[in-house]
Amino acid sequence: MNNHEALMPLVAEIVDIRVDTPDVKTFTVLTPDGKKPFDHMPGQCAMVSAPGVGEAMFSITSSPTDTEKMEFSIKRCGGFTEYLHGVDVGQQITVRGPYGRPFPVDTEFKGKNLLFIAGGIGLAPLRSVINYCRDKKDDYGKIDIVYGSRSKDDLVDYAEILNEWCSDKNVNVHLTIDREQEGWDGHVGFVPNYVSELGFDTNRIGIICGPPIMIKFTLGNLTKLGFEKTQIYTTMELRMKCGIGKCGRCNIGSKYVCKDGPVFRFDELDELPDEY
Amino acid sequence: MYKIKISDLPALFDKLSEKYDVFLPVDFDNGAKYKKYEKGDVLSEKLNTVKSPKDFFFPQTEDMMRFKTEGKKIDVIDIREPKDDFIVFGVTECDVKSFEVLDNVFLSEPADTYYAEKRAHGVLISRACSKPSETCFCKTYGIDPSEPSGDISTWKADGTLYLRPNTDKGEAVISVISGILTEADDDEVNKEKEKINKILDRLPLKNLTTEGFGAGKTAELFDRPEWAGLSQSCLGCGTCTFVCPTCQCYDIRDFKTNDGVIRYRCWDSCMYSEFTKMSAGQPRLTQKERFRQRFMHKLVYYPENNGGLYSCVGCGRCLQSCPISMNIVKVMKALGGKNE
Amino acid sequence: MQQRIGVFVCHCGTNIAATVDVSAVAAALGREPGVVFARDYQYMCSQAGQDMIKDAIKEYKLTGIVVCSCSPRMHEATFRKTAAAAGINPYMVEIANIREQCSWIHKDKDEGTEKAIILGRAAIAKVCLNVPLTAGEIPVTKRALVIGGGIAGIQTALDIADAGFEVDIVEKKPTIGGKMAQLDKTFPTLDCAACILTPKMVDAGQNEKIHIYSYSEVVSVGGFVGNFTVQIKKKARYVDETKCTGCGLCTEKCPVKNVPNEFNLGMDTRHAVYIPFAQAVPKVATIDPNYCLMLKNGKCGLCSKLCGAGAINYKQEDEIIENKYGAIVAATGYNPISMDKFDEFAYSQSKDVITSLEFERLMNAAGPTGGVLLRPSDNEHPKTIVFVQCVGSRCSADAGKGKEYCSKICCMYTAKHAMLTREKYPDTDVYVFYIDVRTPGKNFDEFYRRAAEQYGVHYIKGMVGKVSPEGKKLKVRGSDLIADKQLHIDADLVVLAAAIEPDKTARPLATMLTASMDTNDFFTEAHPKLRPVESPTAGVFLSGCCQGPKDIPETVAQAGAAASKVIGLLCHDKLTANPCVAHSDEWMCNGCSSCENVCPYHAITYVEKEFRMPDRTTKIRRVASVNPAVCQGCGACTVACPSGAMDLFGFSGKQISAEVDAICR
Amino acid sequence: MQKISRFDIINRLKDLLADGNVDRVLGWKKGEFRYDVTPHVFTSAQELEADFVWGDFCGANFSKYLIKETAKSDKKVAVLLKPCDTYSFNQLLTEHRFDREKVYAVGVACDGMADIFKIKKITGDGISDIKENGEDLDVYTIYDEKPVKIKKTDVLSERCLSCKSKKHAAYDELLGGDGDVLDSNRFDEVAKIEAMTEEERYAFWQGELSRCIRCNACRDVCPACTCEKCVFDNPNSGMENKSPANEFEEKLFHIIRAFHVAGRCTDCGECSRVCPQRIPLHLLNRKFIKDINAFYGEYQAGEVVGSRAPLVDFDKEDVEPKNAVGKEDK
Amino acid sequence: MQVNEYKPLIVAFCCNWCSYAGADLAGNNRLNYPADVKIIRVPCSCRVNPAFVLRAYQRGADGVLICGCHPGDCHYTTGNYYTRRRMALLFSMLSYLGIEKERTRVEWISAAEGAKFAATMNEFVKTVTDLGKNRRLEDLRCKK
Repeated sequence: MNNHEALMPLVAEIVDIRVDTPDVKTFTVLTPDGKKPFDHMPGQCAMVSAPGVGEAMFSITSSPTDTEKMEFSIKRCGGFTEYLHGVDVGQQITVRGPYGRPFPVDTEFKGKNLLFIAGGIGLAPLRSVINYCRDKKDDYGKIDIVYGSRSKDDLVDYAEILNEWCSDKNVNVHLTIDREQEGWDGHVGFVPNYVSELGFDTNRIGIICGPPIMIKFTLGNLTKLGFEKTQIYTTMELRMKCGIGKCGRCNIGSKYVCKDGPVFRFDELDELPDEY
Repeated sequence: MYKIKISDLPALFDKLSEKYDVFLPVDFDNGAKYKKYEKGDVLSEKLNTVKSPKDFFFPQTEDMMRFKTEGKKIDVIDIREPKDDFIVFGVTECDVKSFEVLDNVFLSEPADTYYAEKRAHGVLISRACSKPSETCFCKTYGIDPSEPSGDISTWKADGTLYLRPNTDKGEAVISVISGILTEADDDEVNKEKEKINKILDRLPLKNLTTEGFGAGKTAELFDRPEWAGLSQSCLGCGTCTFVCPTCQCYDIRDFKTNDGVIRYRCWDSCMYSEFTKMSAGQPRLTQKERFRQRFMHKLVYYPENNGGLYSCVGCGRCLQSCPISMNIVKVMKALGGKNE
Repeated sequence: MQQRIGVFVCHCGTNIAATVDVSAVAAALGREPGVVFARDYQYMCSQAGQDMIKDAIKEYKLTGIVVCSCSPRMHEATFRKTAAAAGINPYMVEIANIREQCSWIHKDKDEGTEKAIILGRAAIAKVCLNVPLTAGEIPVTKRALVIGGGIAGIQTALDIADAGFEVDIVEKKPTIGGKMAQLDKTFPTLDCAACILTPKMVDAGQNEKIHIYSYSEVVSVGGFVGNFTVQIKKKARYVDETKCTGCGLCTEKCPVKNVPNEFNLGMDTRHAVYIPFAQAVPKVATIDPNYCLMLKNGKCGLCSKLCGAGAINYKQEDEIIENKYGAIVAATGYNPISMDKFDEFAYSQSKDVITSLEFERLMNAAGPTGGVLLRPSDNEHPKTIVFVQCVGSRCSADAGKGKEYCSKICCMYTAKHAMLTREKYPDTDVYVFYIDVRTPGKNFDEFYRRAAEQYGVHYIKGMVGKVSPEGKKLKVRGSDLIADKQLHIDADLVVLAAAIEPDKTARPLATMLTASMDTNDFFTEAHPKLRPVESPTAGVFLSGCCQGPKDIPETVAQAGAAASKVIGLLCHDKLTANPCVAHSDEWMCNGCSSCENVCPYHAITYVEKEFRMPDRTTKIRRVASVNPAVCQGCGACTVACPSGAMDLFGFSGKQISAEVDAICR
Repeated sequence: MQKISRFDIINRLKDLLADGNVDRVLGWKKGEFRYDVTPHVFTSAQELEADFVWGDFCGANFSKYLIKETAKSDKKVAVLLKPCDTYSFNQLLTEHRFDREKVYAVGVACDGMADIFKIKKITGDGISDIKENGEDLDVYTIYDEKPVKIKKTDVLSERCLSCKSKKHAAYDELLGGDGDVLDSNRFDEVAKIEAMTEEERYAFWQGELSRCIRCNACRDVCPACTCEKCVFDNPNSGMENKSPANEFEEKLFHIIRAFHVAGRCTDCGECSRVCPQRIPLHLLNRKFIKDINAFYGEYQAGEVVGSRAPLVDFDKEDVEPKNAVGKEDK
Repeated sequence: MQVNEYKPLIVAFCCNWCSYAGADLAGNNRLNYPADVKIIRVPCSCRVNPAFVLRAYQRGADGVLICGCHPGDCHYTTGNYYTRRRMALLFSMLSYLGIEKERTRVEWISAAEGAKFAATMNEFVKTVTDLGKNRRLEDLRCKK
């Protein structure tokens, strides 16, 4: 937590808007004096708000290693996100955070091979970790990224994936799309099946993010490959309001997603009542 | 230990209100309610105020900040004014203990500065419960109403109010009024404690226990069939949560004024169907799940995170207020270990 | 969706700019959230102004526009078309009325400017919440109804029929023809009214496309433009129209002879079975049930025995006919006002004080005197006649009687009457008392001057104060304002130019048509200048004196204009519906029927529908459903609905609330 | 003392269950103390024997539960209805809120319900038992061996003091006989407030409504508040609001709520009964009822199924607002 | 210091067919009335939800007018009859709660009554000015 009131937001300015897919835009934000609003760890979130419009929790998608700026990739799905998708560069918003438990990049992940599995907008929360690990490649083993979307046009961060990730030596990117498409010569098929086809060994940590149904089947397929739930992580984003584990909205069992999450290991999730 | 004649209480309140904002329970036609002391106000004999004193520290509605926008620019304005010291007088022990519950939430890192500031400035003067109600069950949670805590403890006995400071804040208050207090020994107070303890033994809910609840009981309790029957008549209103001294769920909302936007927070209730609703769906679909959440939180989830402390203090307000008379006691009796 | 709003502030020449600092308004509104473009301009409604709007929409990718200008009742449609032409939805347009409701009523420029900004702000707040609306289509019944069979109605019907559409005339009297049939000559040409009217009546009667419901009334009107459902009560005339040949035998032989003849304004009598006049259309007898012996007490039956065609049917009953129409024309005409309140002219005291319309009948060859001018009291030739103009017209509002307006036709017909009298009876002295003589019209003033100068009619500027019958004479006391003296005239006949007023049936009809009326019960136009023959209610048109006093050529012209509007409407197979209609959020509807109860158009029905609930079960729920073609968008249901499930496109709760907020900011 | 005994009711209900006419009964369940009775769905004779109560604290109106209950199964549910409850029952039927065919309505005669708050005002806290003793209530407390004798009429709840009807507006069968529609004095309180000066009225309501904690108990218990989603919970209504942030919002909620139920409120009095702050909310609804009666002729919501509520009706000769306000008595 | 004369804020809901047209006619005839009156166009007076009236007060209005066609002349036949009932009850309730009853009003003004429109506004502004600022139904958060 930065030296700041937990609930008092900072003013930030949208300095760049990148159109990723027809319904995903990536916003770069800085404080009005041109600085990164605050530091964070991969997997942490921030509350982004436009006064009078709404406030919502989003994963910070830029890597902590990027000390210049902060980025959010946001999918348009009504309400506040609708607003954000309509603004121009120069629009100020407010941000507060960082919130939540990050991925254990400096503990459990250290020295391990990493397998990132994402579907659709699910790549956004993982991008921060991926880039963090890429930037500190000496601390980690091999990195595999399985990423799929409905179509080529729905792949988030496509340029970055092609230009940066794919050119990294210790990174293996496996892209797939749901259906055949003109101009696509890569893999076609759903992510969970692709994971099985690729047949990873269990000498790695799995990190999954995507639609619930994708997570469910991927988890199953990883288990079939011999993975334990203790070596698979995910991140959830739901109904958070205060961000600091007090307002009660994101409470599931004895956990608060905003404080105890959003990153959970699957064995931890098993302990929770099925209310998410 | 100090004492003052009950008949001299007005002088005490007058003196205190020179330095502090003093709030005390005063009888109204429709029940006791905390009120800022004004000359002539008389301390209520009622045990429970309808609304608990949590309102002083975690108000039902609290403006947090103001935003001004011009074009694309936003200005965030902290609208909090410096808080003066204030006294909440006559807090029963269950209500005092409710602050332990709230503190665990609001003061744990990162601290809620809105709450923290009020706690820093608020002085709790407790009182022993000489006349508990049939709805009282603080004993269940190990709370002793004859031995109240807070910054200052008070007992009423034989036309006299006995005061004992417990903290520095309490001492500071005593020093303001020391001129009208006299030193006293513990005898009368001990007698009063004994008297209270005898009464406690006659309370109808004296045998209620927390057996079967507490940390680690989620799996055991979550899918119990009794939930359906217990929750079937629940109206889904927020009465129990709003009268509860330990409930702390809140909502953050924006209000567009003629001059910018005010962001405020207000009490919310896990009993409301809207509470967990979001664009992606509603994880607690029926009143059964919402009802269960409230009691599981009080009796299992909260203790799990807070060293076994329950998020209920047995004040009995929900027993008195629930429109359909469903309450935590009925839940504990239906699901608990040794209750009946 | 974040809106991109353009604001266009119109100077309207100096109409707005004189009391509103338009550039300050544009500047202030330009700072409002959502506004990306704001400009002021001389005339927004001009081609150049509209082009400016179109260009801005394209250049700034506007999603909605606000025009601060005259009333939306003037140019909302114009700017909607402009918006549509530039590729945005026409319903993404809002008008801030800064002329009629701001610049024209305020004198202080600061005040006007401030108010204009606030009105603009409200419009911006509203347009930010506008949603694109698509108008639905409604079929058009290709048949028109004309209510009233006077010259206005006849001409309208003939013109509509001429264009090939079916048209029905409903006339409450047994024959069409109206007031014009009662006139003698017409000004300023002095041609015979009957000679020019009756051929049209015959045309109407014989036209295959025209159906005349004579002796009938409209009793209810439902539906809406293109789809009216009208109930017509055909009153029992006790004569089978299809059998009656109009031979007139019954009307001659009927033993009841003393019925006041309304066609001659009661100045002679008719029989209980009658044909109003020789050229009546339809030429069918009618039995007056108030006088017919057979109908009153079952004794007589003579007409039935006489009728070779067997057309008499004493058992006939009123009949309700229901028809569908695409358009309705009101042509309900006028009547002279009652003279009851004008005792000073002794109308009720002397038979020789008559109204101008009665004078028409006295001069008419088919009238009670066979066209010979005779005093009603003693059938003598009047030697001195006094015409009094403006009886009941141009009265002050606090006079407690009469009308404030000018009846428009009196000056001319009085000149006509005076001239004709002097021509036929040069020995008769004719005086005309007038306040002003108003003769704007082709050949009107020439006509009046001929009366005064060539025919020696004495025009006296002044009012008649009192008429008192004394013996066989009528003492007329008046003032001559030019000579500044009191006049006493011993007259034989006094003719009052009674003011004209809308027919009494117009008011209830207006209610049925949901058409609005002014305080004088004249129908109001959709726009007094630009849409003079349309009522504000879509599909209802106005023809003749029901809209305001007018003479025959004006009436015929308006009749043609109304007909052309009707034709224009009926030409369409489908109409574009008003998209500002109610809609119900089925998830929120609880099926209580409140909305259904208040809907004046029966546009809301309840349906049982299957819903997939959040817990994946299905549930049958009873929910309201709005028929957008029938809904007229009043909004009654939106307030009746306690759960807020009903809302109105174009005037949603959020939009109105936003306007309130903006105004109160 | 109620006219009909718990015993008689249970026997009849057991018969109904045994006959298979109904498979469950909506009735009152006993609580920890005498007075904390809970609405409950009983499914067996044993359950009825064990937990069913009938007495002076069975205030809850079950009509609204029928919406949820009838949707659960195709079998009939038996419901116990006091005379005042039957008006709500009819009003809900008028608004098509449940299927009459799925309900077996058992009317029970009612002698008025006691108000525990009034009892406690006399006895203080610490009630251990309350026994019905003829026209009296014997109230035992933990502080005294001997009971405090209270005349039931002294502690009758406010709504029962001005009971509008002992006659059931709807039932399939009656237990304990039927009564009459009463010439009640229920508008006296309203008239008293009307007679105050404007300032007094303002001060009165300001005082009452300032206590509101917006717990929504009044709304959620109200048989007329059956919206799928209340406008105050709906972000799209423009009225959404959760807390009594200030004096305005306190009033807004109660004015709009009263307006939404105007002409539909049967004056069952549940709103005031459940209010934890004991705000006399029924005086708002009753004001509308009184006005409706005065302006548009006597109307009792729920008296007849299918009657048209006054606010979705009109008369061409209706009084003008400016002639109506402040002249309710005329 | 300049003494600010109290200017009330009046919100007038006018039905499109009669009263709004009446207001236009008042403008056409250059009939003055104070700029304190701000008009919101609604299709029919029956579109006016009591919530709009309360909202106006919340936001700082000092008086609210609802103007419609004369009873019997409603463009939608019956809309204003419902308005009449709803507003009679609402106003009665407001008065019952001690809110000055003169602040809120229903007026029937036809399209032809431009003069009546102006006269009504003049008179109403005076009435509200005399009453002073709306204090009993204001939301302090909305104050500047």
